[in-house]
Amino acid sequence: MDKLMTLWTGSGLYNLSIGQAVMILVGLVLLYLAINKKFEPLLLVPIGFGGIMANIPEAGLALTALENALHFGRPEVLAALAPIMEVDYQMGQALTPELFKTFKGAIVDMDAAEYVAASGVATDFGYSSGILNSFYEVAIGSGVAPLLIFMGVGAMTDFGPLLANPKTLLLGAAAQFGIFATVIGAALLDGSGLMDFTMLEAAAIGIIGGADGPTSIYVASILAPHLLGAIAVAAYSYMALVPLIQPPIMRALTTKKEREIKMSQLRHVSRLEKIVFPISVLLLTALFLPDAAPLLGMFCFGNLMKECGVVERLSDTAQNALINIVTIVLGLSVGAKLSADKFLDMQTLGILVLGMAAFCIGTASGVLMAKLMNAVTKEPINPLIGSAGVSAVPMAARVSNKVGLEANPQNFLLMHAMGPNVAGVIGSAVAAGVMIKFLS
Amino acid sequence: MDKLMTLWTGSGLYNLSIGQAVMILVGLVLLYLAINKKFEPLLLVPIGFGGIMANIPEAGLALTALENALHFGRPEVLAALAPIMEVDYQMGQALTPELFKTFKGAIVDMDAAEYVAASGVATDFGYSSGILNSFYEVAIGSGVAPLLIFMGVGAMTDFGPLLANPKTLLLGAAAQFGIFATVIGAALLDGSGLMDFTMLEAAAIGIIGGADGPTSIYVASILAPHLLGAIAVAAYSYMALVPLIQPPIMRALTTKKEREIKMSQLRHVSRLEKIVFPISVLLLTALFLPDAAPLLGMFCFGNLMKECGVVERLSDTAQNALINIVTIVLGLSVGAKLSADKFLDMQTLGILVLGMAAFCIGTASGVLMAKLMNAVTKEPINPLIGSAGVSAVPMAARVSNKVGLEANPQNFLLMHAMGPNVAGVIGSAVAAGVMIKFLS
Amino acid sequence: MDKLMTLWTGSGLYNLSIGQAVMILVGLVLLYLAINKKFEPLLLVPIGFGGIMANIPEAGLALTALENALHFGRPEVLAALAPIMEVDYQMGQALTPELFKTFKGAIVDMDAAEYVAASGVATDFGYSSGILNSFYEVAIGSGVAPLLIFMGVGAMTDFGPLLANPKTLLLGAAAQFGIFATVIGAALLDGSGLMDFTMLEAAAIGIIGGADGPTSIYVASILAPHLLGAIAVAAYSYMALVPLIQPPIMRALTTKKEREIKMSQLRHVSRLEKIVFPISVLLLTALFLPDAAPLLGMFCFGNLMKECGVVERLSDTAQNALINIVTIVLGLSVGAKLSADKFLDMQTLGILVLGMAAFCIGTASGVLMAKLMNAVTKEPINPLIGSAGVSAVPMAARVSNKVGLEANPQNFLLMHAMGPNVAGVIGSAVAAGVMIKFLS
Amino acid sequence: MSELMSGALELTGVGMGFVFSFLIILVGVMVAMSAVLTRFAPEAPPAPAKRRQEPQARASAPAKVDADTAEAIRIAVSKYRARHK
Amino acid sequence: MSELMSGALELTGVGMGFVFSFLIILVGVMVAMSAVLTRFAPEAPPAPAKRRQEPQARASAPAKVDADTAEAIRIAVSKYRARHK
Amino acid sequence: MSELMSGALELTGVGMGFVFSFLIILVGVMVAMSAVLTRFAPEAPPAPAKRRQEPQARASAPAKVDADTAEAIRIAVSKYRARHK
Ligand code: NA
Ligand code: NA
Ligand code: NA
Repeated sequence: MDKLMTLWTGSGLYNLSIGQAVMILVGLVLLYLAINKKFEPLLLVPIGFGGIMANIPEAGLALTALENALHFGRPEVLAALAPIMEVDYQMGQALTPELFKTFKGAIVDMDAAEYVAASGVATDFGYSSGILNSFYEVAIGSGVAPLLIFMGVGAMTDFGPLLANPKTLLLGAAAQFGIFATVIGAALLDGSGLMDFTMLEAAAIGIIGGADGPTSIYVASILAPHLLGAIAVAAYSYMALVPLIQPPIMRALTTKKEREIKMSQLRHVSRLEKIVFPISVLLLTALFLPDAAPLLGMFCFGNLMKECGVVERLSDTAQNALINIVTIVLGLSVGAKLSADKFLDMQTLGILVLGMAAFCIGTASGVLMAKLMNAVTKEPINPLIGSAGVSAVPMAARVSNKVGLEANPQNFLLMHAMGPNVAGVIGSAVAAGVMIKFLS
Repeated sequence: MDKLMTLWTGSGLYNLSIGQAVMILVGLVLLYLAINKKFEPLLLVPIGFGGIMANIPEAGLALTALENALHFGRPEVLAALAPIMEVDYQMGQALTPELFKTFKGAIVDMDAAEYVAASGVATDFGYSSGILNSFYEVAIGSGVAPLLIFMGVGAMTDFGPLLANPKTLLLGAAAQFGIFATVIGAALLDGSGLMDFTMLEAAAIGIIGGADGPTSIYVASILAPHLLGAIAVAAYSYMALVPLIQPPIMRALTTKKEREIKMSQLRHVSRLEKIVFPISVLLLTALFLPDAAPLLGMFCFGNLMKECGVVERLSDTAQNALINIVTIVLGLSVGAKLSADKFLDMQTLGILVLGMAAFCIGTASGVLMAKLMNAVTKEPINPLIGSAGVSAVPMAARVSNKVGLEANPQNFLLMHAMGPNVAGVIGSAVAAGVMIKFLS
Repeated sequence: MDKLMTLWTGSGLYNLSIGQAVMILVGLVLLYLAINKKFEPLLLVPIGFGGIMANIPEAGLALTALENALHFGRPEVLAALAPIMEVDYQMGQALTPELFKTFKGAIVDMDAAEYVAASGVATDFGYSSGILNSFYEVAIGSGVAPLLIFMGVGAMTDFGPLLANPKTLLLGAAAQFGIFATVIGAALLDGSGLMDFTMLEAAAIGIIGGADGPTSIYVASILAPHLLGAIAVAAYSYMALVPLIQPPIMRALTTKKEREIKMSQLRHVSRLEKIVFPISVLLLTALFLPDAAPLLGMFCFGNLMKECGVVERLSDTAQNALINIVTIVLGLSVGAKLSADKFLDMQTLGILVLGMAAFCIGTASGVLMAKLMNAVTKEPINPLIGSAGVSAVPMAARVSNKVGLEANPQNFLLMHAMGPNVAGVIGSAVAAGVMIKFLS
Repeated sequence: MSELMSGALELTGVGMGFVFSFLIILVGVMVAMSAVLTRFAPEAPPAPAKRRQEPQARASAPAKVDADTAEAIRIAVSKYRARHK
Repeated sequence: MSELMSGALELTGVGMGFVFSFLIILVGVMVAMSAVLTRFAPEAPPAPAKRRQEPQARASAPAKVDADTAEAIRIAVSKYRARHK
Repeated sequence: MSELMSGALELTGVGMGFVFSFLIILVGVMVAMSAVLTRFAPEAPPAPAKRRQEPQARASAPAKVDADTAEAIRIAVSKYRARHK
């Protein structure tokens, strides 16, 4: 009878909080979008599933050993932790919700040595960190996973179209205005009193506008790890929505005549140029923005492996086994940040609104920049390829192509849009470097 | 001359203990069984080889830095460790075997902080942990490896036959009686005074009857890590012996007429059902048994990746590169637990006997449950598929098929047996969750 | 304006030291050799790229959290570190270059506990370790990466030719004289006063003569981690230069008649012999040289997986996904050791000279040993296959074949040279074990 | 009865009870789910079902081709062999 | 104006400025690089270029075969079907 | 003689001695092993040997098919080309 009672009081049904129930629903919605609507399934399937796992009551899969110890809150454990965490508690004192709040608040106030000591006490009492938390520490806490994915993306990227028409880099630059406009938007929202954002949070949200998953996750993990779940979900969801978000903006900002502009065929790019390009980007990064070196360095390394032609087996592995393994672990890790107390917050709403704004502004900036360049330079640019500057590779380039075909069924813009498309990846990484430089 | 002497006194031949020699033989036998008799070679080749490596004298491949420091037992090292480990020793004191025993016993008595400090001292004196120990910590100590393998197994499992005939789940439930009967058996053995078992050890041994390698290793690593080597070896060996163990029991408990029962063809199962199934299992786990969430969660995640059809590249990697890498590391890690002082013990004998009993009882329970269901329900069930409920996928299902064909050469039971077969995997994971809930 | 200033003073251009500029050039040269000259590109592409990344000013990609904290040298951070690191510094004191030198020197003097505490302080102040440093710790600091690569190499190695003609093992033994002669050479250089070497450094340099990348890296990481970058670069560069280095020596030491010697066809080797061989080597290692157990154990494990024929999927993964992933991480990790202050040193020059000498002496020893064996035994050996004993698999065997064909266009030595070639791998691992035994 | 034995018996009772309860609930859920899905999201009859799977069938496409290919090859090979025997 | 807003504006100014500067420099480097490479390391005309790539074309070779194979198979299959309809 | 030099010489002596001893023992073991295996576990003559390997030849099976396939395809392709030239 005793054991039956334990089973019941330890069951999920008995302990399920409303927040957890809502987050499990959110996880199911993400799975639905990923599987049925094909919203970036490679990331959203693991994220959605991880989100459900993270919200299983009592399982503590997304918690550290210390958090698990506090969650169960046995008096002797709390008494052992109190002096280390500098919380005023003695054995026998009432276990009020305020007390638990104080303990949980004390986690972030500890320095590294105290944290190690407190975790040791939790371990001594038999608590261990959940599997999703372990994944998070290894994959995102160390910063390794987004960089390895970026390396794999580099190994899949062809810079040929960009090298054939270098000035499309400027379109990739302009589209980054979405990022910074969002930071201003966050400041406005904060000023309005609707919700609070710090500068760090505003910057981490802005990077959603970069439309690059790994860059968003990398920046969020450094500047605002508590928002990582919402930021990653927003970033990947909006990337999947690019075909819905962009076309109206593109049509609104261009005339039919502009959309019909035919661009001259791209010149052939030699293998040597493709090899030298990633090295050039790395050297420029080294000279001008060391803070972007982890992101751009790994990206260029992947691309060099692809282009140099002498390490196919490494390039293949970077594009397949390695990136797949890291994606599985990264997705589950992001899911670990979808716990109710971190996600069900007014801030998440703000993130969703601002992220959408970032995408729209970035798209518009890219298109307007193309029109500006048309006014200045001779060789005509179809402004529809400007929207591809937000990256979201290769979806945004395909959107440019599709809207172009609507205006002129003979006008194939895909290859021309790939230039600003990959330029957007570099542009976002540079913007990320600037933010990390000033804010971290 | 000096150096030659060092070479000789440091050689394996000079230091080989009888226990190590025996364990090396055990490793060779495992390799023989794996390679020549095809006993679950994917696990037993690495386990056997790891077992030999773990018993190389003086190499300390399976020891931690601290254990290595104690093994070599230099007086200055012992003197530095004594205060931390609370052992009464001073420089110059005689290095008796009792002293070393005291030191080794003190390892488990330390709390986390003391353990870190003692390990630091060992590192300061130049000792490091062996490669197999490093593998063990990363793969099993963290709990990650069995879960990743379970994810891969999930990605290889087809729940179609189970979905087509849900009531065969009950066969998978009944077969778990082998697990709990073994716990009772361990209690009996303990009561007989032949060998000692704690409740934790009894439970960890019982799970062998689940006939699922990753589940056994996961449970053993939590409840009784010191028995992990013997438990894993028993689990995989008996799984390989299923074609020998099960048929006599199956024949003894059934009449020829029962064995000839033809089952109606399985209905078609839609893709959507297969997608919803792993999510349903996850949600039920969340509601009723959070302690089974790591095992069942990762298993269902693997299966969802397989069935959802939108993340083939992740599913492929989970079934190939990832599970293979983890299997190599896990196998060597298990081998690390095959050291003489942990394996050559009466308990191991008990584990082998009880593990075998668990398999037999599980087989019998499954068959008898099928007969009971036949007595109660209309649609006839061939009791031979009940034995497949122990899991040991897909070996046990093939055994059902083979014994069925003996009775009636037209009676193909394979697909019908796959239902209870995969049900057994879920059943064992649930049983594992119950045990972890009450005992850890 | 303030922020612009920060950008400029934080840029690479502003901070670039001459040493870093030189090392970036070295990295570019390595990439050129790897890509254009096909110098062991699988390793030298990652090493070269990692070398450039490691020398990006201010990015600190190859530094630990503590080193990064010291590099930026904020007074409050130094003040917090001073008592732990036992450096005499108080807030407000002038930040002289000597002070920084004292701090950096104090890193190696700390014991494990102090190091953890100091790293914790660095973390508290927001510093983290660079990505290349993380890779280094995981891959090389733990010793895991070279061992996993060695396992993969084992899974790619065919011992058939060696088993068919066991006495060619002696050629692989003789060629190891290059290793030890180099140690003597280092002692001579040290005695000459041109540069300083310790015994540990001399041994780590000597192992370059073993012509096995993973062995060199493994030994260097244990005996002289500060020289690892130069040693790895020298080892792989010279392995790539084998076709240039060896032929003149081979021709000088042999007569035309000797080079024309035809060897009898190799006998067929049974599958069982190939299975028993790696187990035999493991057992001999266990009995006679436990210190070589990590290297030879993992090597033999890989080979057993290949030959046993029952674990193809593990063997495939060991030869592909796993070894490729580890190679990427290992290469970047080695690059992390190509920082200016460690590489731009007279010692590096010594390493390059001695490494070259090691190759030459090893080649000569192998050839001379073959001539000696011809004088003693009946069955004739073409002395050209002796040079293959340095390993550098399979390049050195191909060189033997090519030089042989020059002398006699009908004389195919490739398979005969594969015997000493793989024997050289075992020989170097044994030599490595002896060095680790006496020096670590 | 020893403490271990009573613990073992209790664990067996609770454990088997829970395993059966859990799996019986799962049977119920599966039956209900299948009923609901068959009713509200019936799978199209075989032919259209095939069509529905096509968009994402890239991975399995080769398998399909393989079936045809295999036949074609079997024929080609047998012809070739017949001619070269 | 709040501190956050002024910070945001400053970040926007510096950030966009830097992004544009960096990418404009990169444009320059790319143009210069292409000019230099075209001048000093011109790629051989198409045909030899193909030949140069062949040594490492192993990976893409199957794809090429596939094109032929596909045609061969398409024909074989259609014949087979025609005969067995 | 410096300490380093004497250490180096000693290491060389012990090291080369050990390397040779180890590999000579290994030669002995290999010869003995081959003799034992040839005597007590002789490999069946080529043909049966092939048969013995078959059970686990799944991995290499495709390669075999490929040989046949290749021929079939080569013929099909050449026919196709001949017809379409
Ligand atoms: Na972007
Ligand atoms: Na089971
Ligand atoms: Na060698």
